[in-house]
Amino acid sequence: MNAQTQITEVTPSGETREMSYAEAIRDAMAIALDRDPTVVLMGEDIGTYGGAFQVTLDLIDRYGPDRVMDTPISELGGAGVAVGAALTGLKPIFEFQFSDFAALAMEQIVNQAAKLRYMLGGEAAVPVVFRMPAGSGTGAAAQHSQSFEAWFGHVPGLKVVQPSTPEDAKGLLLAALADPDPVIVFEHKLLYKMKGQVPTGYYTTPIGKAAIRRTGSDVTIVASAIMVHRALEAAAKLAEEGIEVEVIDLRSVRPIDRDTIIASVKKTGKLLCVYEGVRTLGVGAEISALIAESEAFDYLDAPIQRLGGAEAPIPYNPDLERAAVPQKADIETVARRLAKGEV
Amino acid sequence: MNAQTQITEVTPSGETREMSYAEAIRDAMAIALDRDPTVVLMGEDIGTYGGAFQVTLDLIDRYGPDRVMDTPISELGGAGVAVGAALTGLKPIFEFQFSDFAALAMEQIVNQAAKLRYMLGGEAAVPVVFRMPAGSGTGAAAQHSQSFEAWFGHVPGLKVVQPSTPEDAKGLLLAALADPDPVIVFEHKLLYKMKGQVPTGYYTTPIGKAAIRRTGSDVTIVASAIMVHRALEAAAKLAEEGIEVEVIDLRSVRPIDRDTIIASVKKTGKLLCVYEGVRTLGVGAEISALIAESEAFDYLDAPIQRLGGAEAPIPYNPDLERAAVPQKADIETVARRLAKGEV
Amino acid sequence: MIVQDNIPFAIRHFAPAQLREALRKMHLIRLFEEGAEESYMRGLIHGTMHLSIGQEASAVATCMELTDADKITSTHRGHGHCIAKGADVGRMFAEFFGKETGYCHGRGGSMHIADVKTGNLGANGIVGGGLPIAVGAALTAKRLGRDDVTVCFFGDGANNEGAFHEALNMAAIWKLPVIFVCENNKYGMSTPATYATAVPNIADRAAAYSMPGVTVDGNDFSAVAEALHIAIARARAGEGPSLVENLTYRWRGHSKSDRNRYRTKDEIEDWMSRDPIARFRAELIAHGVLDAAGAEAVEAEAKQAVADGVEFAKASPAPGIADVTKFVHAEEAA
Amino acid sequence: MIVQDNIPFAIRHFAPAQLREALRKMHLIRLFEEGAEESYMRGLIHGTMHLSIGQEASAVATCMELTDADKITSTHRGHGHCIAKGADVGRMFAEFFGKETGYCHGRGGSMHIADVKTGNLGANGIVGGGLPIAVGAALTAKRLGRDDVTVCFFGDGANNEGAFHEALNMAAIWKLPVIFVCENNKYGMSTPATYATAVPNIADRAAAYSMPGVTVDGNDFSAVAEALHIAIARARAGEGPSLVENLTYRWRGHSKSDRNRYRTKDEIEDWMSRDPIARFRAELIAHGVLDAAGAEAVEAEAKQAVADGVEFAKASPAPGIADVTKFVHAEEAA
Ligand SMILES: Cc1ncc(C[n+]2csc(CCOP(=O)(O)OP(=O)(O)O)c2C)c(N)n1
Ligand SMILES: Cc1ncc(C[n+]2csc(CCOP(=O)(O)OP(=O)(O)O)c2C)c(N)n1
Ligand SMILES: [Mg+2]
Ligand SMILES: [Mg+2]
Repeated sequence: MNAQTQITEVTPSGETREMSYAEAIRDAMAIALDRDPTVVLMGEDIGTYGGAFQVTLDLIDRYGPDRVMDTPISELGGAGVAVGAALTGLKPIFEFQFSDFAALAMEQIVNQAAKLRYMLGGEAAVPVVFRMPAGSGTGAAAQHSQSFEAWFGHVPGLKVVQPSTPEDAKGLLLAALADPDPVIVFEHKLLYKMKGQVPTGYYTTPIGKAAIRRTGSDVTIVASAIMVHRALEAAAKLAEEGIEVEVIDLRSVRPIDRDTIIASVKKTGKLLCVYEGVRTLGVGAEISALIAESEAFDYLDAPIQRLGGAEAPIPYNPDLERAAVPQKADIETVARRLAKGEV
Repeated sequence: MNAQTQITEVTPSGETREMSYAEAIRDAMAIALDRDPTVVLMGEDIGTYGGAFQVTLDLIDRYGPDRVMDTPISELGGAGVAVGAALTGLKPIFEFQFSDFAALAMEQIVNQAAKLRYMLGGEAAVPVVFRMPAGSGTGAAAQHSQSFEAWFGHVPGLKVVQPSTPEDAKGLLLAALADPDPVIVFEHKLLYKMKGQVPTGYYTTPIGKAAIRRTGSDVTIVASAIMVHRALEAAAKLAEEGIEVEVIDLRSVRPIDRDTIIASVKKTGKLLCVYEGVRTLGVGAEISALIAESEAFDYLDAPIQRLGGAEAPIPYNPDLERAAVPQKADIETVARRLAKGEV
Repeated sequence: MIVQDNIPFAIRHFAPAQLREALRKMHLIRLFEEGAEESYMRGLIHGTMHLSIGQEASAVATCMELTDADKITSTHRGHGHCIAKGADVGRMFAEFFGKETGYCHGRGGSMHIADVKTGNLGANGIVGGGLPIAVGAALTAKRLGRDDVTVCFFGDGANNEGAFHEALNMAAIWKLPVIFVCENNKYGMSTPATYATAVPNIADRAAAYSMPGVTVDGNDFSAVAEALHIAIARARAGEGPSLVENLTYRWRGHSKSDRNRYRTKDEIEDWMSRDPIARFRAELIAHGVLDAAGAEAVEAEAKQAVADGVEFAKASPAPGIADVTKFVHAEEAA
Repeated sequence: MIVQDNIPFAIRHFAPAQLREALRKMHLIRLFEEGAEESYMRGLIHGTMHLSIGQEASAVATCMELTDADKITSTHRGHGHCIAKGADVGRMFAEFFGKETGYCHGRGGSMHIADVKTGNLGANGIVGGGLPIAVGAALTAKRLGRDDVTVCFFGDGANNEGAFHEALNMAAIWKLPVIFVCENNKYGMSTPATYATAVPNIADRAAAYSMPGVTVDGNDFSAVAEALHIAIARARAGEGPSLVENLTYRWRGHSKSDRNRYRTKDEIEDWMSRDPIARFRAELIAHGVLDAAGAEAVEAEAKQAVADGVEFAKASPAPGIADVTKFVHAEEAA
């Protein structure tokens, strides 16, 4: 392949098309591969197999094995190769087959990618994207179902996003790629099949901005990833009872959109954080803390509530598995009690 | 070596002796090696070298290389060997040379050690202890100065402690070893030389209990590791101004001693969390959140304050390095403003 | 012992009852996995699973000389190892059905199937996860002066994990009683070993750890048993670890979601024609260990065990959701 | 070229000016590190550092044929690599003194010293951390159709990290232009390679990745240069990676806190008698590249550079503490 570093511009068409979350991610990757010859995809079985969740699907047929590279089962090394490539001129998108396996690569992601620019006093950049299929609900048990966004959210030098819709899945991935620094994208496995209208062509969704998915005046729910949908369902149900819930889709764990959350809590006076990761030291802890230290504190009418994952590994048995993470009914119950002043 | 599985009882003498934090840890290990033939120490350069921080010092001379095992520079594998050994009858104490290198071993600690009992439905146990020298202040820059306690605190199946005194360093290590489940012990590098009175003989300090290091009625400070000492210094200073600060030494990140913290905040109405780890999603986020959701919420007279590490890797330059984590003056300032109702 | 060259090692070395039991276990593995497949189709099992159909000789021959005191660490493709090591298929089905009577009380499922009492320290959802754990188990045996050995199963894909390197190196420098058994079924998921691994045979890598490495036909029961016999003797004698590579093939897809775009029909059929069970069975008959009727009876026994196992599992109670945090910590420490 | 057997490769291969420059760099490394040691004693440098005194031939000869377009990844013991690759000692001292004019603007210090413009992607505080990064750099060159190569320095201790295995395997299967240069100084901190590594020579492990591996006298400038010449040619020709092992020795302790309980005085003195700089210098004089006065002049030049460097560093401004979060992200994205 020849050196060719300019970026081909693709004009957004202004049109939308129905796509699944997985398709939207694939669309983003295809656009990226088209417009920028330095973009490469790396990961285990992302070629012929199409990825464990069929996200890359046929990209290898369209772009060939030099742009869509199957890596050996070497997460630390693979991530490190991506870091080294990013440091020297490529823009790799590295797929972990399951985000749980990133536990093998924390060294390269956290000690290297996140810190290189800083340690080198701004003389280096690591524009790499790590894609992480995350979350429970597939019966894959404790080592294939974790939600590690809080770990990465704790690491300066990284950006961490959790798209909850096909549109954001595409726009945030393209934003991640455009970002000069390393970005971690958490994709929720149960969302891959979810459909939605997605703009065609190139666009980016800004990293660090939450989205208000439903407005309401009684309770603020800040939810992330699949919990956004469960929160919206709960909110719809509560609306029938006259309880108006504002649902904020966090979208970005690092940086967190303080302003949007604070403004909402100032309006409602009540906050419920809903997230799938383990409750203790999960994303909801940070959201609660940032409100409790902010000017919104004085507006709080009730204790801040958190619904997070159980203090347990994800179990295999399907009923236990469901019990281990917040479900619509749990959200409904807590939001209702909060609205009614029962907590 | 012969199989010999009974534990020799060592009676606590009721006496104390002045020891440094490092000596206290060494004393705990020597006692453990004496009383239980299944205890082994593992780690890089813990033998002849005596450990990077001279914590194991001469233990190899006293117990030989079968009990004090130098491991190759293989953190993932070494931690995994410790897990496998614990699963089958040994009680390993595995020293990471710097806690930063645990980033290489998250797989074995989090995916294996923390989950094995659960995944196997209670049919297995992993009584391993991981010792982690942590924290900044030694001029060792970004890859040798991190504070990862929030990561491990987020993981069910682990227990995580942070002793701040020689007495606790010994007692918590012995408690960790007596615990049937994996325990992570964060030792702060700047504390190794700190001296204090330490009971001689065998004793354990319960995991999961905070310690009130100073009582006060105006402000509660929950601090961990070295921050306990900085908070105490700040409190002493503020006492001269008539501000009475209660200083709680968190000691255990997982489980967290909710009761002690809640009781204190109910008394003072004001909470400041001080920790060295990165502010966002650090230990203080959890403490803030647990108060904001508890019955102590109604007693809060001011927003909950957090002082944590800067949103940056730890820099090399000494002035920058100091600026990157809370110092006594920072604590003093925030606690004063909190006490005076200025936040 | 007089070596009779035309008689395979296994026939010479093991008593007829042992060989019969080996055949029974091979059938049991095959039938268990077929039963699991069917149960999956019928919605009794959720999640995913990785079938080892076609690899039965590797599992059973490897475990042939192991006692319950000996340990194994297994993989995501671990049903065969589990049965070979002596597990009860009823409790295995119960686990797959998520029941309280399962080996992991319904918490683990296929990917964490274990049977600590028979020395199976567990399947592992992390490729390569069991490698250092096996070394740790061997360290325990050595430190406590026991003579048990640990067999560490892993795949060709796993051999490219850093854990492989670190584990083999430590086992070697400490001369630990562990045998690394690579089940090279030519693919790690969809990725050919010829692409992902820089050496032709995984066993070639043994030299990097100064340990013996041997590649055998993993569908030849006797060849595997003989390689393990040598490696186990070496381990028990305190001479250290070995690497044995069993060349084999999985007939099914990688997991339940495999579209199988990376293997040809021809290749699969070729390997199916080398069925390790049929081959072993014929060998036993040829050497007079069993007659055809005896072999039928063995298979029937296995069939019955599977049928009984499914019934046991179906009839077993599921855990209550209130117990979601049970087993996170030891009861007394909870 | 007519090979004259009695003339060392380096003398045959390089122009006198290049050889003179190599000697200068070797002196510069030695003097720089002695200067750093002194500055440390005088409290101008905090933290710790790892000196490579005694290993200068390995650093300089390895980088002999590299251009600024070629990359290196370095280690915690990286001052020599940095200077060999072309860095300015003034900016290095400034970095060690924590100054804004330092290569890392005072944020990195000794353990992260880097000079991206001369192709040095940085020292690394994580043992083995640079191994996969080097492979990534080589991947970039290959994908972008450039012919630059990457040299990956690592120590004997690092070779037992999983990252070593994963990196070498990927470099091999993708035939990437990377040369793995192991500086085997017999110890990883206090741990002898003979204890920690299951093979006698690190280069023996090259076979596990089907790549050439060679062990050379790392204190023999010419031997190292020749091994690299072959490996670099192979890399530039698209034939893939190589492993070169330079046997050498560090005269100083591992770091500033080493009590040196694991090496004998005899061993250290024996190695000091094999000073790579004196050896190379004598060689240059013997082959008429320089005369004694010329060599003195080279050394004097290096001395002056060090003295000037210290002054530059001392006079440089420190970063302001308000900038503690500067450089976490790109300015425009901050
Ligand atoms: C660390 C890790 N990486 C990736 C995976 C996903 N995965 C599960 S099995 C598998 C292939 C393993 O190949 P191999 O070791 O040859 O075993 P086989 O499946 O062929 O029996 C992969 C990539 C995983 N479970 N763990
Ligand atoms: C992952 C990791 N483990 C351990 C250390 C601590 N450490 C720093 S240098 C070193 C020894 C490295 O030995 P070697 O690779 O031979 O390099 P040398 O110091 O001999 O040049 C160790 C153990 C580290 N920095 N990183
Ligand atoms: Mg395989
Ligand atoms: Mg060394």
